[in-house]
Amino acid sequence: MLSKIVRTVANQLTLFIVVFGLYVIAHGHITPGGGFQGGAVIVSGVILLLVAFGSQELKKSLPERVLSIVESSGAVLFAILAFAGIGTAFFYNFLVGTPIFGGVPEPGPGAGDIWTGGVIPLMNFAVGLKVIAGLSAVVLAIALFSSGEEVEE
Amino acid sequence: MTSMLESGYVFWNPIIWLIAFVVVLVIVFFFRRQGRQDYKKDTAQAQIFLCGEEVPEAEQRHIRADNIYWGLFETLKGYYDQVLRPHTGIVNDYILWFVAVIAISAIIILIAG
Amino acid sequence: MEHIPLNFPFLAAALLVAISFYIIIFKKNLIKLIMGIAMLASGVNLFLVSLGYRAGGTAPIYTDVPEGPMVLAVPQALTLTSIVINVAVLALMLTMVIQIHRHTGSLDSEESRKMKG
Amino acid sequence: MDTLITHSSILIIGILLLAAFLTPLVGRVSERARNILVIGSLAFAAALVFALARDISFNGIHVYALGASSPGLATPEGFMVPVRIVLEVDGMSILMGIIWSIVALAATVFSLSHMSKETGQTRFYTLVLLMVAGGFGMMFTGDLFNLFVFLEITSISGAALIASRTRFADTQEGGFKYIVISSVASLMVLFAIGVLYSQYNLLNVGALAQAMQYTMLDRMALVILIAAFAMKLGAVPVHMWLSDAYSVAPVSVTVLLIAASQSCMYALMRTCFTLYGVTADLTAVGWIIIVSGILSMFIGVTMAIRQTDITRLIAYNCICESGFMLVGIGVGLAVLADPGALAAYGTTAISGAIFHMINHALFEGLLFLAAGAIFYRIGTRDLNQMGGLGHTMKFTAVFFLLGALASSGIPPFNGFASKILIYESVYQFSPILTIIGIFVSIITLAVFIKVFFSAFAGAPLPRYKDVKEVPRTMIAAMAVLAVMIILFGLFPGLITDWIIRPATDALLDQAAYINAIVGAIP
Repeated sequence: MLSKIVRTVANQLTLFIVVFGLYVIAHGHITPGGGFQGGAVIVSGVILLLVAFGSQELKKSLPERVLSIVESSGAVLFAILAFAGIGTAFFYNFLVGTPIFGGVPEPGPGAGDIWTGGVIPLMNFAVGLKVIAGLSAVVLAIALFSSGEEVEE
Repeated sequence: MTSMLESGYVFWNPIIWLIAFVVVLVIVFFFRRQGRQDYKKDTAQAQIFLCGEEVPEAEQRHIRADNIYWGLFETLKGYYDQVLRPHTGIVNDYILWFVAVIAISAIIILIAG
Repeated sequence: MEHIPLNFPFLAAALLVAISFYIIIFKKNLIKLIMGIAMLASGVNLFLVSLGYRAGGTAPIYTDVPEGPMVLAVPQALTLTSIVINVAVLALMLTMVIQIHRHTGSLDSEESRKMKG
Repeated sequence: MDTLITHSSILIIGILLLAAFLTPLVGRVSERARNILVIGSLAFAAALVFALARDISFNGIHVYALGASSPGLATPEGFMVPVRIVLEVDGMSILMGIIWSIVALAATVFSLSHMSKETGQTRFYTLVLLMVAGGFGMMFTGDLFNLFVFLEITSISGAALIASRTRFADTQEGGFKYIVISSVASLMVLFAIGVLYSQYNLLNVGALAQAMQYTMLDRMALVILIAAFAMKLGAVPVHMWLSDAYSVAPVSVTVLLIAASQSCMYALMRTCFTLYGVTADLTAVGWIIIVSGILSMFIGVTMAIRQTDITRLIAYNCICESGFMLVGIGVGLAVLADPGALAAYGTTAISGAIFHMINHALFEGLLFLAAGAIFYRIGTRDLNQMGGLGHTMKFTAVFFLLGALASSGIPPFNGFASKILIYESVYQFSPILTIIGIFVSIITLAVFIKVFFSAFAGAPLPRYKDVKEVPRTMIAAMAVLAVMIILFGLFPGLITDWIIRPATDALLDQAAYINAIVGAIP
């Protein structure tokens, strides 16, 4: 655990990092980025906390059980979204034309409309959930491992 | 026939083979029946005879895997010394072999193929 | 490929791949080996990205783009997928190295060869 | 039912992935429900594979475009080339799918008991399902990039499974070697894909095969692809990782790894026959593969006879058996450009190799499962510690003997049926290859005599007095494979007519593969 100044600053900065990560996830279908990138940005905030507070402290607020459940539900959500289009074809974008993310953007240069993309933004969120939980678990596990502690199965 | 396998020159039919096998088995069994009938279970006849010596325990009697084929390995010592040399168990060497395979087959295919 | 002004990206990718193969083959430290594999992945990724480059092209995003050519989007998608996969591979390798170090107390690949022959 | 068949190729992969993601959630609730989910999803996938196989035999190549407005629409109007992720399943792919589904089901049923003492079983089954899904993906995919993705999925989950028993030091070493080898091989595959993409702007196998010019860069890509897949399938001289990884993994995982190696063999065949095919003169490639196969046979068997670790011995035997397949494929490739020789013996060589692939998965699977049964009861893999186990583990001994006889090519088991096809056809190509093959088969028998003698035969050892037969699920898993070995051995003609011949024809018919993709405009 580092000094109080570092911990306070890390606490404040993490908020901004998480907001930026959520921005990258939410705009995944119209700007560079997406679920994985945004998730990785958020996990960098987790790593900041890990450095500032140490793995023992972080383990209490991010228990392995919760991470595992969130990760699985993100993956299941993604798979369900893919399966939902099976009436036409697997991964079929069935939301196009519906009120939810249903806008069809004009081809060619134009202002980005966030209300487009069909299932793609939703899938970005699912992937984001999975990446946040999965990468946090990986980072935490490696930190705990290298500090010499047994990680419970 | 469902079990016939033809390769163009010969044929292979396991059913015919099985019939032949059973016939041979019957003949073997017939010859075996010609042998002596006075074998009795649970007598000294069923015990191990080792030139009158005391028979060692099962633990000592057992031929271990190391001892099987030792003559073969003794004879082929030169061959095994050569074959064991690349099997170093170091992961770096495995990649070295991979690069070597790419290099050699690249030379062959780029020139010959 | 006349759109590409210079072959620099390809040269850089080739250099990265060559250096990483040197590292993977000759460095016996397992952590250095993993770094070599990470470099190999970067080299291959750089190669893929530079395949899709068009001179003067803009990013392949349909949002406020100026007129003109766009770089190819497919190689970028491939690269992203490859990066994601490599994150998983590297994480798995590191955990295994930690376990190897726990069991043998060494990071040398010559020490961790219980199995040979 | 028709809808199910239309979507079956993606459902096989999708259901397994969904089940893999659900397993951690269900595993928290109840172990029993988790096991039912795992076995149920694998059985469902297997049923779909057989339904799809039946459909392919009637209707030809099955094409599925993900996210298209109609599943068969690989090349939509206004596009010159196939877009989207395309799955293309022909006779060869579905044969590999059949192998995978049988092997995966047997391995998972076996691990129900075999892994029951281990911790972290939920993760184990998640990874098993991911690996099986990745394998199916490799076999069914129609484009090169997804081949890479699924190859990596299979490798990562396979490495994690090898290292899953973290309390042993050697499992970590084996897993690490496996992941290093597979990640380097996969990255080189990706590099080769990039080289191909740079020239044709295509990733689809069918479309690439149509556009293939066989330039210098194409040759370079071919070399890298062959070397990478050869490393992943464990051909000499890049085979050393195989014995390290196979010998330490839990045996049910080893069985899956064998099938994963088979799918790399499939990828090698797909690359040579479909992607490059008749455009290129593959005689040199064929000879390289033949030499590698001969080396695999010889070095594999001579190293096997030396081992005292039972799983390591069988792993070297795996290398030896894959040498037979490589020789068959190599002969087929070497005469690919010569229609007369191809008809006379080339086709037979390839079908012998393909038949040997399915047999190899069955009998090596059985051998490994029997070895795992021994490990389950006595807790060691060292042959020197074993002896007299046949008195108490009768079923295991019989199953091991069956696998050993099939592997050494003793009639009337399935190994003989496929080996005679290879011998016969290769003899007409070059007699010396057949002589080496028969010689290697004989030494294989000697290898297994060594194992059988030191492990099962002999007087019962006092320290193994209390050893019992393994639980019923493990026997059931071995029995499934054993019954298939006997059936395949007794009715080889039926098997070749039903699945081997269509697979060979599909592999050699490059035009049909291309047409199914490029000409698929409804």
